[in-house]
Amino acid sequence: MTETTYKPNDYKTELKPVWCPGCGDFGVLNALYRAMAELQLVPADTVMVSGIGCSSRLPGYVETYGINTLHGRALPLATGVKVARPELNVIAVGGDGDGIAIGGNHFMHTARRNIDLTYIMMDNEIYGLTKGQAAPTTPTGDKTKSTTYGNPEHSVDPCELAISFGATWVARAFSGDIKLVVDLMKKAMQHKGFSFLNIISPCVTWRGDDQFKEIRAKLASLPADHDPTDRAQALRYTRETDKVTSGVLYDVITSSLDDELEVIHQKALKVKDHPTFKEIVSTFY
Amino acid sequence: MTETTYKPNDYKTELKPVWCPGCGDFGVLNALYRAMAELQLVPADTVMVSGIGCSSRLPGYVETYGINTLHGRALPLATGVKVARPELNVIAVGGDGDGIAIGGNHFMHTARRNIDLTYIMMDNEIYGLTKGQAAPTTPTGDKTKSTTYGNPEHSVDPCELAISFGATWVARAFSGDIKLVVDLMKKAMQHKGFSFLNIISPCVTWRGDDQFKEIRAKLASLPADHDPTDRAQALRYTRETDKVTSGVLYDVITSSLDDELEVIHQKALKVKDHPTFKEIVSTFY
Amino acid sequence: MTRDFTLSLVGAGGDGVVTMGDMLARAGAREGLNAMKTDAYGPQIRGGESSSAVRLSPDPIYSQGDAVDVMVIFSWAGFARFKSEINPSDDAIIFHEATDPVPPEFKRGANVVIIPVPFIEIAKAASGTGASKNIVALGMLCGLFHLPEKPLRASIERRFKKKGPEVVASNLAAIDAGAKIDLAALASDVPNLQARIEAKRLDYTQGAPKLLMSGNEATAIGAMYAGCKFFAGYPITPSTEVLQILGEWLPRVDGRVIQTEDELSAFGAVVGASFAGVKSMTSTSGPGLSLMTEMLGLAAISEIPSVIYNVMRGGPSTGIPTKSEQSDLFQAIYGGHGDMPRAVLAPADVEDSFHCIVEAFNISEEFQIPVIILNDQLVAQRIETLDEASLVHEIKDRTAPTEDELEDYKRYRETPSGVSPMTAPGVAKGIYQTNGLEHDEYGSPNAGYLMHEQMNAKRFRKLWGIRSKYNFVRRYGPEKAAVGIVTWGSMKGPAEEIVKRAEARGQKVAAFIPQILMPFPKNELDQFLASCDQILIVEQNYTAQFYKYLRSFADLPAGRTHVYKKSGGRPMTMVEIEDEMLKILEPANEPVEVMA
Amino acid sequence: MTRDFTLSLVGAGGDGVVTMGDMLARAGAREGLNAMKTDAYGPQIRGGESSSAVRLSPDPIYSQGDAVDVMVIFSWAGFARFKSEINPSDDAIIFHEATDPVPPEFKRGANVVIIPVPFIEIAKAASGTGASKNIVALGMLCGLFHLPEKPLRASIERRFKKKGPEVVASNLAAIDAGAKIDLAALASDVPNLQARIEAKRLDYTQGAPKLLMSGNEATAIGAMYAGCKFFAGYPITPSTEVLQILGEWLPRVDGRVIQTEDELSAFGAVVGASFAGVKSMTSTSGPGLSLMTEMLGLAAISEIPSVIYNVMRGGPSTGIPTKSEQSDLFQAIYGGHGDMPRAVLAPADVEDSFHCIVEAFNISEEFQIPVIILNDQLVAQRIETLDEASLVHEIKDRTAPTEDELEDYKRYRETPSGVSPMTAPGVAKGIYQTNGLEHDEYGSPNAGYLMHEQMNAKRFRKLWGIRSKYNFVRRYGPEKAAVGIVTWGSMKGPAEEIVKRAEARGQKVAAFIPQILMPFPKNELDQFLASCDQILIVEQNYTAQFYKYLRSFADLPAGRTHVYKKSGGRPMTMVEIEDEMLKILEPANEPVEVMA
Ligand SMILES: Cc1ncc(C[n+]2csc(CCOP(=O)(O)OP(=O)(O)O)c2C)c(N)n1
Ligand SMILES: Cc1ncc(C[n+]2csc(CCOP(=O)(O)OP(=O)(O)O)c2C)c(N)n1
Ligand code: SF4
Ligand code: SF4
Ligand SMILES: [Mg+2]
Ligand SMILES: [Mg+2]
Repeated sequence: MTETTYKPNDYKTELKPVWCPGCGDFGVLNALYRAMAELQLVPADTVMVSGIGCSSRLPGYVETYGINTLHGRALPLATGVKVARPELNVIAVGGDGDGIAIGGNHFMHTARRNIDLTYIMMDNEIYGLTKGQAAPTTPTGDKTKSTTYGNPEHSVDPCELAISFGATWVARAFSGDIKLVVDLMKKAMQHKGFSFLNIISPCVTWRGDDQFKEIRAKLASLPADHDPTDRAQALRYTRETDKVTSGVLYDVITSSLDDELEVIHQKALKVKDHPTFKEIVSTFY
Repeated sequence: MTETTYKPNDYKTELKPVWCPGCGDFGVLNALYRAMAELQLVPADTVMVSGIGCSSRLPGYVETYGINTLHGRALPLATGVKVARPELNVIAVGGDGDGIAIGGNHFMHTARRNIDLTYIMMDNEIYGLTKGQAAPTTPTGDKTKSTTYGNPEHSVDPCELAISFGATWVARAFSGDIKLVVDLMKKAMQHKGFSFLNIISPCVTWRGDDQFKEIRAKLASLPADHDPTDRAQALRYTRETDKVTSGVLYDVITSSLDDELEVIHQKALKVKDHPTFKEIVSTFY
Repeated sequence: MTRDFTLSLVGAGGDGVVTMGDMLARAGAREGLNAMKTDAYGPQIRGGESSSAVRLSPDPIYSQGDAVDVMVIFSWAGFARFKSEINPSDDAIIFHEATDPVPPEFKRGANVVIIPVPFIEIAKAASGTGASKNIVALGMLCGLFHLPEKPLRASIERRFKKKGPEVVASNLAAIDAGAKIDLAALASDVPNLQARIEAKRLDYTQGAPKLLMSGNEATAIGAMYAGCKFFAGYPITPSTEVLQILGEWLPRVDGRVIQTEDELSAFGAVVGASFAGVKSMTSTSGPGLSLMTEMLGLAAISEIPSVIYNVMRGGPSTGIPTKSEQSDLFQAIYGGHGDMPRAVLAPADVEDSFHCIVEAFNISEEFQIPVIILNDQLVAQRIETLDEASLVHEIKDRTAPTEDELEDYKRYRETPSGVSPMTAPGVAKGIYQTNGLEHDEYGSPNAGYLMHEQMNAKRFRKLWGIRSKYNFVRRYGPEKAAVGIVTWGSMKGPAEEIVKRAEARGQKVAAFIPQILMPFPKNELDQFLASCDQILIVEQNYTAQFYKYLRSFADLPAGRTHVYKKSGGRPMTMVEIEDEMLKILEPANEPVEVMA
Repeated sequence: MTRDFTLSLVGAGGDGVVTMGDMLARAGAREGLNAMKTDAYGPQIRGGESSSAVRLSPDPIYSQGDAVDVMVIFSWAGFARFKSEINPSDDAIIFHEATDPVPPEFKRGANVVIIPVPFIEIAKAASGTGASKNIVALGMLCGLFHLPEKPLRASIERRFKKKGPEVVASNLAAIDAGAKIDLAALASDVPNLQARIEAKRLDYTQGAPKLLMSGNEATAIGAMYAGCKFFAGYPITPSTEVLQILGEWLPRVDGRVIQTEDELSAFGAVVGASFAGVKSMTSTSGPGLSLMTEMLGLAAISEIPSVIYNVMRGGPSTGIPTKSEQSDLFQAIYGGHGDMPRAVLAPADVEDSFHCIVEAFNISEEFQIPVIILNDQLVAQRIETLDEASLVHEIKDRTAPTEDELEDYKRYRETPSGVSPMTAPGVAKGIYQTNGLEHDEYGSPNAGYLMHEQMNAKRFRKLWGIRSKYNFVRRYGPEKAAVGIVTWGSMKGPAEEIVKRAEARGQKVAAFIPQILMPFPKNELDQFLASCDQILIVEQNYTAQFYKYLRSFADLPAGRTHVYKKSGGRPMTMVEIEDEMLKILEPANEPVEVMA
């Protein structure tokens, strides 16, 4: 190969994003180009996987292998890719509805298994693509297209869920804060295990233009002495309503399923090292 | 009606449980008969809903209305029953596989919505009915029918999940400890909101006869000063490996979706009180 | 003068063409005209290209129409996106924003007139903002083509009232400015302009106002009419409107609506609520219908009434979410493991959407069976006029068990009809447990093969009862015909029009459109087949699903059966089907082979 | 003496009849006999009734057999549960545990011999525990009926080695004690006992050992043979063995196995792994197949090779999880919204299970299409002998794009075959994004109706290629026949036997059994139809799914086509099908009407 260094623009595809002007997802995309360039991710060795939603269109705009799957099913496919080809970089992306409503179970189990991949959620507190219905992240009481009388449900904090599910690296950021997003994306991808990055990425169309301003006003940083290995401490920054604390909330190392499968592989080889088909069949006599 | 008091045996149906001799689920069933009698639950006003698994057979043995649904789908149906007929007592039951593996998403969202029903999980750390494969609750490293080389996955604590999901009442008990189970079942059913009772209910067939002894040895009670409204304190008793702490871990009151829907109902009536069909149609001119 | 006027509006984001189409169709309906309107969008979530087609006529309207009489183009780039879908008639008149010149690649028909109009400039002058250019265009169109201006003004007043009197005034000024546009000055080079415009003026007299609604709206109000009191759903294009409308309206009539975490739970909650005795439904589209497959089996075996309203979009998988296709038929008829009965209905237009949802509840409640409605996106999301008087339909309810039946209550009792007495919680003597396991008459699990055969027979027997009671079929044309068109759903419109046109030409063409697809009105079909020399089956999907389904039980005449099918993404035009039909009248034509 | 011996063992929990059946079948296979064994269980999870049927013969075995020659009943209560499923022959010999007397309601045939044997007492005396009564019975049976005792002893030694020499010794003592049972003393009232036993002695000479495995086992090893290196699954009866076996074996050949949270993710992971370039599969049963419906569409539109092995149990819904039924055909062929191609295979026996899984990978990889295998529970879970030499099959792999194709790489390039070059991550010039949206040749989303038609055509074109290459069909009987049986899956056994028996009677009966159902080998079928006077379609489900499917594309001869179908739960017997077939030979018989 002649090319050895990648610049942010090298990760751009020819497709023009379908997003509305001003959508928070543009910030996420641009940050991703930069993070990838800073890490010099090899496009051919990287697979992006997404579900369905405005945000899930993102893989189409990134020059890597990509699968735009079904609504809610990014993580099962990402798991398949990573377990089958552990040497690949796997990045899953999608919306809050995709990942927490229909895809909530996969979020839980992929985190629990600590599959070594990065999951970036573009959290706009709404179903964008279907034109503005309540998501599990939509604040209680909010009027949306599907909640004429105000959202009657309790909303969730994606980072709290991620930690409870067993994610080993969890961070929050705001799509308007590109520098931090780039930094966190890099850390997420460098983490060994399941890393979850929740990016508050406003939907200007269904949540209003004020979102950017409002969130920026609430932005807060973690205190210097925050210990990201302390689960209880990390959980303190979830379910905040007055603040949006960004940074690495949680960061620990435990075994990942893809590693454990290699352990199993080695154990299995000890029992029987590469049996021939004849040897396998002979156990049926 | 002539009958005004119900005795435990009145809740028995003619079906003989299909469970293996010694199965922990017998204790759960007997405790349920007693708890129902102590609360004088009216069978006709009670609906039991389950998924598929050994434990999910339970509704068939209880003289109430009952739906044995699909694997993992007890809670959606239970939600439908409760939201459509809020005056009914709704009790969902099932196994750890049913509720946390395939049904994990419904567990999360039903808890989050705080639907006013009781969910009893018979946790045997295994898939009983399908003959002994690993469940999300199976301890890491354990050999099962599906994990020849030991379970490579991190296991979960159902109570921790329930609290994280937003359940407002969470308790743990051991099926061998009938008195406590009866007591907790009563409290669970009396709780207004989503109550989750995790009953360690050993599978003697696929987890071995020693389970009862081992768990009994690990049994512990909550300290007298445990504050069940303190989320962080409640979470402390999850993920224990050396102890099995039983009792009410968590107990708070927040609005339940079924209540909130009544609020919406009232709001809606204020906008337009029982419009006739003609009135509805006339908005399309 | 014409009695049939089709307008197409095309613009980029913010041009407001969809609003324009909407206002015009509504104005038409108020005037007592028949109206039909269909919108289309590019892939952009917002701010992308859009187009709106409006057809107005004092006579019945069968479809959106093949060719367009008049166009307004605010953006040629926008037009480029839709050009394969919009077909200007040979003598169309096209108005375009003057600042966006006609691109060289635009191929105009010889008789097409193109007139640049400075809409933005006029709007700015009249109302202070170029944004009201769409209103200016409306004013112009009304003046030129005798479109209903008065109700348009009224609707502007209503629509902008909330924004204050200045906004109303400026929009009315825009209308006026549009009406005053001096076309002769703008199109001095066009010969006979006045006569050509005259030819396209709509000829009508005012009538009683008509209702105007979409198939999704008709479905939502039909559900309320039928007594639906519980709805659970998950948003999905193109059926989300039902969730939204019922979310707003159902609580006003004591119903409850929940949005669930996914479609599995949506349909699960419906089955639960219905078990509890409440008429319940969900709405979805292909991907959601696929996800409900397993739960459908539970509803079927536990015999719980339940209704799924499914709007068909382009498939498979996520496919083409905003476009119409009739390709969920196989899934609706056959989807699911095991032998599981269900009924399937398919509305043919907006009014049918109302009747089908009521019928779905009737069948479901009377026969304790899941019912799927397959609506075409085309019908579900276009708006159409209808008469309020047509919104009447018999309503059936679940029959409660008799006292006798409650002695030794058997939920799944053998009966000649296959329908057994069904209680709901609260009835002391009617307690039962149901389940997805095969069971005996009491509902207790039973794995015996004889019981299984007996229960299968009981469950499927219900289909015969449904077939004898519900044979909602439309038939058009003469008793005996040279060609009989068999089609379904939105294809009814073009088929009906073809029949009328053939009649006018003296050709004998008939059409058969079933609104119930499962159980199929086979007797009616057999009669129809017998009454036609040649059969043309028309459907909008790639694999000829309808044809194959018909083959599976009907004896389609060998050598005389033809199939015209096509993937979705654009409505099939009346003309292309007519061409196909005409070919059949030529003897040399051979029937098509379709892959197994 | 007989060359065909069928034994049925029935007991309550702990009686060990399944172990007995297993040991006997294995002993037979070691001796070079053909063997087939099927177990059945009551609803209890453990400790309930169970039965095991073993058929042994030096000649080919077609099915488990209709009637039983010899029975051992440890528990009459257990027998009661299975009595409708077990059919003792007219002159059967039934041994039962002496302490459990024959219940009065037991209806014995006039020539049936019933002999009480104190198995428990003998076992206690010989080995110190009544638990070895099953081994005692085995010893007795070997002695009486010339069953393979030597390999049985060897297998006891192997099986109990881990438990220590005493256990081995006591079990061998139980065998000996059984062999020494003095039947004459126990059945002094039975006339001609010796001769009757003699008549049932198995007549065979030792041959080369045979393999013995179930359909699920053959599938698992076939997957490894084909090069499968990734498996994701969720446990479900009756297919869980595949997950378990591959979980043990695949890591030994560098493959990976994961158990997922549900079936949606299982098949999702398969699609992901296959996208990554690895041959991948899942296994499931009806409920899981239903849950995979949506993902199947993604695999189809994104053209990702993927294999689903589905074992059919009684449906719908949870149905009858442990029993066989052929009722997932509709779901496999038609399930899913939108037009989505897939291939469907159906093994007819254990050996076929091996070939079908290899073929499934071949088709899937070569044509980039999802492939579903429908195995009957009956084949999947019974064990059968087979020859190692038969386990050979060509293996195909995905073809990597050429260098040329990597210039301006188009993942979904138009090709005459419909198959486009497919890369996998790691190839720098082959980067692409795939998706479930309709797309252009590069894989970029495209909602145009022309593109949609083009891509549908491309995807479905692959079926013609598959049909021309893969026409795995079995045909038995004469070139021209009076009756032609068309059936599939496990029904092959009875059909083949009926053909043989008809031949012996001088009747011309043929049978046609396709192993590939989609795309259907239509030419072969047409030839078969043309070669038979009457057609009998046989299948095990209530709604005649196979018949309706065949009708949908084939011209079944009107008035000469008959359907014999029945719900599952008990294997259809050869005799009942033969009776049906014989009826057809009587001219008065009318074809059946089947509900649409
Ligand atoms: C099975 C299924 N159900 C529903 C949909 C419709 N749908 C598409 S995207 C979406 C939600 C989008 O919300 P989110 O995931 O938050 O993404 P966003 O658009 O907000 O970025 C829904 C409900 C679908 N495509 N598939
Ligand atoms: C969709 C679906 N997948 C799989 C199964 C098979 N299945 C039945 S029960 C069960 C798990 C049982 O485990 P659990 O829920 O813990 O209940 P237990 O038997 O242990 O009480 C499984 C996998 C099924 N019935 N349906
Ligand atoms: S709808 Fe919202 S989330 Fe979607 S592209 Fe527009 S602004 Fe972004
Ligand atoms: S298998 Fe286990 S869980 Fe199931 S009934 Fe037996 S002991 Fe209980
Ligand atoms: Mg969102
Ligand atoms: Mg369990």
